Amino acid sequence: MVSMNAVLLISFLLWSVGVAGVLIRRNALVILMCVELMLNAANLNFIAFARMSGTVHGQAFALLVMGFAAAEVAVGLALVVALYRKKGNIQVDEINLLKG
Amino acid sequence: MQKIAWLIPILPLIGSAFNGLIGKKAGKKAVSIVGVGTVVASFLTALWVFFAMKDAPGHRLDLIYGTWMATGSLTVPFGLTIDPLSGTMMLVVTGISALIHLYSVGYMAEEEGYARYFCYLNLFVFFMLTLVLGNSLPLLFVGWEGVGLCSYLLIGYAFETETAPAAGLKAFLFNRTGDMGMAIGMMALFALFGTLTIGDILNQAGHMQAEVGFGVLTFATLMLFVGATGKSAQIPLYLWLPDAMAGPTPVSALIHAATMVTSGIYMICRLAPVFSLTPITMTTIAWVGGLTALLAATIGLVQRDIKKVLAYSTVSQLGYMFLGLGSAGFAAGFFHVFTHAWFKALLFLGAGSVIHAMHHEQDLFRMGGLKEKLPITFWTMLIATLCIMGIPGFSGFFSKDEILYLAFLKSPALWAIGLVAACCTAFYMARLMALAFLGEPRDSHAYEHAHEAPMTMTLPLVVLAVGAVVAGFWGIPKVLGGTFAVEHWLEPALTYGHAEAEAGSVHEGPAMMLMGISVAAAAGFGLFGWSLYKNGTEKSERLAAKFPGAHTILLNKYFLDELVEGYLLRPTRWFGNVLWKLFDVIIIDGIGVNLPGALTRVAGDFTALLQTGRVRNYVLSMGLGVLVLLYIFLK
Amino acid sequence: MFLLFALITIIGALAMSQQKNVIVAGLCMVLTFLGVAGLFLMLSNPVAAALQVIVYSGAIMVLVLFTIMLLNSHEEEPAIQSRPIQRWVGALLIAVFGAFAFRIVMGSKALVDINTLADANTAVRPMEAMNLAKVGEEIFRHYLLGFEIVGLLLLAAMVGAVALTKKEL
Amino acid sequence: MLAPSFATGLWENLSHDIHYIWPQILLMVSGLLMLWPLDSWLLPWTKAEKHKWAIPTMAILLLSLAISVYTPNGLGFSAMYKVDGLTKGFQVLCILASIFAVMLSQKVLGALFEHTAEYYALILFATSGMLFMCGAVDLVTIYFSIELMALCIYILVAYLRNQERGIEAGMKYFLLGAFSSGILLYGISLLFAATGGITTNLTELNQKLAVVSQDKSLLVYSGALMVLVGLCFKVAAVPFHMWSPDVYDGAPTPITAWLATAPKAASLAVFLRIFGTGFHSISYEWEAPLMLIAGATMILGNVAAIKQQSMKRLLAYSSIAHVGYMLLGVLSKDAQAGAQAIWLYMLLYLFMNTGAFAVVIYLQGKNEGERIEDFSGMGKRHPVLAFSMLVFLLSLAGIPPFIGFFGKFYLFLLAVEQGYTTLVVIALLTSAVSAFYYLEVVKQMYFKEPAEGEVAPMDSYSKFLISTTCAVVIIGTAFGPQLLKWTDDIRWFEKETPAAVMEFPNK
Repeated sequence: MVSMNAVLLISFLLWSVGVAGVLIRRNALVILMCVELMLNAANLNFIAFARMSGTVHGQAFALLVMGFAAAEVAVGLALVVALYRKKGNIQVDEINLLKG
Repeated sequence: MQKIAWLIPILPLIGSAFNGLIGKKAGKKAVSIVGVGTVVASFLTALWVFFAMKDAPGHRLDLIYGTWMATGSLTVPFGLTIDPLSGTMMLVVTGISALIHLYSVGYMAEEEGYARYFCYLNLFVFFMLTLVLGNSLPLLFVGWEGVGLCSYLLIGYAFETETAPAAGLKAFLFNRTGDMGMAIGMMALFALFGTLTIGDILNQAGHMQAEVGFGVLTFATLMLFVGATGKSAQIPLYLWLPDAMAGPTPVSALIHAATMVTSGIYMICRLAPVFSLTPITMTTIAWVGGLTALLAATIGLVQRDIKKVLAYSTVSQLGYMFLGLGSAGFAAGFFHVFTHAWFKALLFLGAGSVIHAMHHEQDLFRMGGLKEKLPITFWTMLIATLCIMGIPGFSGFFSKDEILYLAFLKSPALWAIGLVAACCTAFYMARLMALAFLGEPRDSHAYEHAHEAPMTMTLPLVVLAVGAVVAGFWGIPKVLGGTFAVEHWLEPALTYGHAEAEAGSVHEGPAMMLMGISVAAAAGFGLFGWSLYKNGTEKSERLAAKFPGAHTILLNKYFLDELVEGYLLRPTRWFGNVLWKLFDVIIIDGIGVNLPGALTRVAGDFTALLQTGRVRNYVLSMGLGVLVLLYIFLK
Repeated sequence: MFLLFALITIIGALAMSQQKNVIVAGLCMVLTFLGVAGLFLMLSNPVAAALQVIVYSGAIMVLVLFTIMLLNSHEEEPAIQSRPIQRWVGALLIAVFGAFAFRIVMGSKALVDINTLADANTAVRPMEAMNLAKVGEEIFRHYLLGFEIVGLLLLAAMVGAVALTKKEL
Repeated sequence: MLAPSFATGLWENLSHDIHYIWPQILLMVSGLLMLWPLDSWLLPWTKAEKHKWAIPTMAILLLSLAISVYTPNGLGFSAMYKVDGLTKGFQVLCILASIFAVMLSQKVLGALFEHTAEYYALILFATSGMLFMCGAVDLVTIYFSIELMALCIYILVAYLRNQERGIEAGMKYFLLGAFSSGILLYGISLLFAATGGITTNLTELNQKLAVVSQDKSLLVYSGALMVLVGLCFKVAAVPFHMWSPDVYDGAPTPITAWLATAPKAASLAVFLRIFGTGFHSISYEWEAPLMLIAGATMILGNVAAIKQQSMKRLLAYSSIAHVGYMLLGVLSKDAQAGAQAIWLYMLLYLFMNTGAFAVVIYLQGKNEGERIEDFSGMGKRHPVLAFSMLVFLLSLAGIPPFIGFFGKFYLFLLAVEQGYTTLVVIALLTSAVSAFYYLEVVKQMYFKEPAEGEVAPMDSYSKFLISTTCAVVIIGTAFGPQLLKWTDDIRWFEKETPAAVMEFPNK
């Protein structure tokens, strides 16, 4: 027995944890992972509500999101590597050349 | 055939394009010919169109050249309107421009950026004519902002000097502030009437009842008035005008005395049927105008720079015009625009001639005795001075007196303010003339080299002087047996075909008495100023030693001077100085210019502080943004 | 079972976001992904569950962990945050979001139990387990354009990643 | 059994609708071909002559421009993609912006020896993403096309990997962009949930959301809000703008010029799709926040620009402010007029902005142009260039004779008509403030003594760009209002046709 309210609650909590992680973490990689959490939370919603309505729409969307997540991680990691080569670390607080 | 009216604004534009693009290569001669020629041609065309308009039914030509903007609910035609109001203004603008262009040929002869100067000046004429002739508010607005832009460019023309660029920027920003009001007013009118064509708005306004209390219409007209205060240098936006004197003198004469600064008055006259629906706005206009007239006149008493005196005098005269408008005397206000254009342009050009002769010396206290050296300048300026003093027979008298009379009908307090301002005007003008032309030369070196200006400069002076005398006879008040013809002439434009009670033209009761008082006061103060400054103090002392018999009289006179100096002039001067300090230095430079600057700078610093460059702070700001939006949703 | 997976997911996520050691955080992340896959299963969607395991836990996390190793940047973050305000405001934000989530869930009474009945607006269809064929068909029929765009997106990401990381152009 | 018929079904499905997306396909395929390693013998230039990629790139973009204009109107791909006036109009803007970006790139890339096929291919991919955005009418296509564009841009921002600033900017943009995309996607999922898990199609959503029961209104609230936030991030509206000054500052200058126009045009098209028509039935939910955002954007963009010393940052803040004005058009209840106003504004902004950046890039060739002081005395050193810059700046400030005025005028007038008087007052006030910082540059150019240094020669691309844009801004002054009339004839939004879902032959 799965209550939609419960699913919604879990997905929202997952999303909030992702947001919080982006807010408080300083390692670019961890921030990237937290963003993945946010995407996962959305996926949970898609799957659950597709299930509820009995259609496949949401599922297909969720699968495409997975594909997109992979692409995003690839770009993110490439940027992290480039940054690391240039600066020697990946702490986001040290990205501060540009301001004002 | 009247359709060729489009040539009137386009000709100066062609001149401007020529001077701007190939002027430098073409040489000064070609620039002069094109620059002056196009404006003269424009004047001749204007003259022709003017007479065509006079013959047209209803004294009105509506020339539509096509649709300018058309979309959805908004249709703005592209066209010109020539009626008595815009026709007269058009003649004034092209006529005086032509003279001043001619004058500039002599005045600017040795300047480096000759072609650039004429390019800007021609461009200004184009925009001014767009403003005057445009048949829709957007077209008027294009001209409105365009003249501001040209004014900015021309003030900053001499960018080698320290003050000119700053003055240009100040003028532009003050103008922009006003223009914003203008834009808001325009939008409000659009919301109200659903059209931006001036004719349609006035037609609709003719069927409306006067607005009681503070409604949308009052808001709209007040906003338009804010625009007018910016362009026409009224409280609180007047301060750019004295600074604008950093520009070349012909520019001051054309833009900052005769034409651009009167566009605020012109705009209000153009929309007279709308403005007369809103009593609150009208009262505001009258008081702002009256107070500006007084304030500027008192400040004018203590200025030493010849152009600054004239600048404050312009502000003060503009105040008069608004006083007239606010007292429901649209015709009177516009009449003053008309006469003022002549004599103030003349004064400025005269001053320019003096400055030219004195090698760019502008301090009155270092002039003196120039009467012999510059006879033409002296006599023509004297005429203008008599005009602005309001001496009967000269043009200023007719228009000023009509305004004062209407102000009296509106409120005796306004009349009193106007009268005091008139006295101050008479005094400082007499002082200016006496200091510059009479007495001993105070700077003998410059005096030696002073000489009358070339023909291209004196000819405009003479023409303007004739105009200044004649202009007044167009509106001889009824009380003197005239018909105040100007009102009748402008009526189709001002009431827009809707019969209206003639508020200000019925002269009864105190009219004659008021006129007597104001003439006597003006003449008295004029003579007083004249006698006070005619000889300077050294001369009076020497005389006293030579003729002991006359000593008592002179002493008495001196005593009188002292008395007046101590009890009348000094407080007034002090007051003027205080006002000048208060408004110019503290309020405007301090609060008006620097405070917004400082505020925005602080705000800018604050935003820069927020822009830390740290990703997490940015995320936080996004989160907080979401929070605020959530709060709005859920409250 | 549902509760169990839910707990795994949330605890994994929390642990990940608090863990100082990056590698451990990555492993917690895998745990979370597995929990989500379990939730998918509970929603009778084995396809999504399988893909979740393959793509996320399998591909993405391995990639991330590789990068961590490669950069050798698994050192712990300093315990003391340079900007405590950030943390406090962040905490406040999370609290507010949490309250909001609670409100959503409590306010949405109409979201009925999935196994009893679908929403009244929706067509009532038999609740069968989703299968790969159906999803595939859906993707190539209804989601054709989306699929194409995602394909292009992967290509662009690949090109970009290569362009960014190769030493010499 | 299933396989062949499935394949033919797929093919038929594709060929049925493919004519809607020829421009995108052209861009994708040519981008791919550029990356083809065989180019060395296929094409007659060596590695050192890679800059010649610019010419085919521009040719391809021009071709796709032509194709997109002649694409037939209609709805395709299971009601996920629509071609109508809005699509075509904004596609034209995006492609034009990309062409300008390629032209602007020549000088910068040439100086750094960074000419590569990848650079151009990524621009082409990003452009095709934008083209998809312009026509997307389903949250699925909207989301993925946004991400396609964004991913390419992250890389292009960090493209000059030897410059620390560029990589930092790219990293920053990426992290914040991924975060906002998480928000956007979650918002979409909540809206999807609110309809009971039925649809992501904008038209259907609009109908469904209108009748959502009271209990679920919170879902709709938060879903619409998150979508709004995600889009506001893309157009850099306050308070989701923080990335933009830093990224604009750090990115290669041609990319900055591109960022200020093309992605914004595409995102505004999406804005119009979602909020202009899509969520009309729930406009009460997002109207107030959007008003707030628009007001804050206008104020902050203009105020923050005042104290900027760097020209790129100044233009970045000014672009934020311009977006604030354009959001007024999104608020318009008359979507037709709103789309028209925004399109016009964006078109004019495209020219003014590109011109200004071209001048900055020209100065950068001599290692200046970054700071406003670098412009001092330009009126004497390089009168033609200074005059062009004057025209661009005055036009950006919206001073009447120049074309920027008409865009603003029409936008503000529309907003007044729709009753957003307060916002228009704010807009007018802030645009008066904007004169401060634009004129500051003018003051530097004309009223300050020139700095030392000789005049560098101009490359032909810069010459062409500056003269063209300047000519457009000046000549447009005369014809600007006519544009309104022409755009009136464009039917920005076609009438909705019922969503046709293709059936497979074997069903």
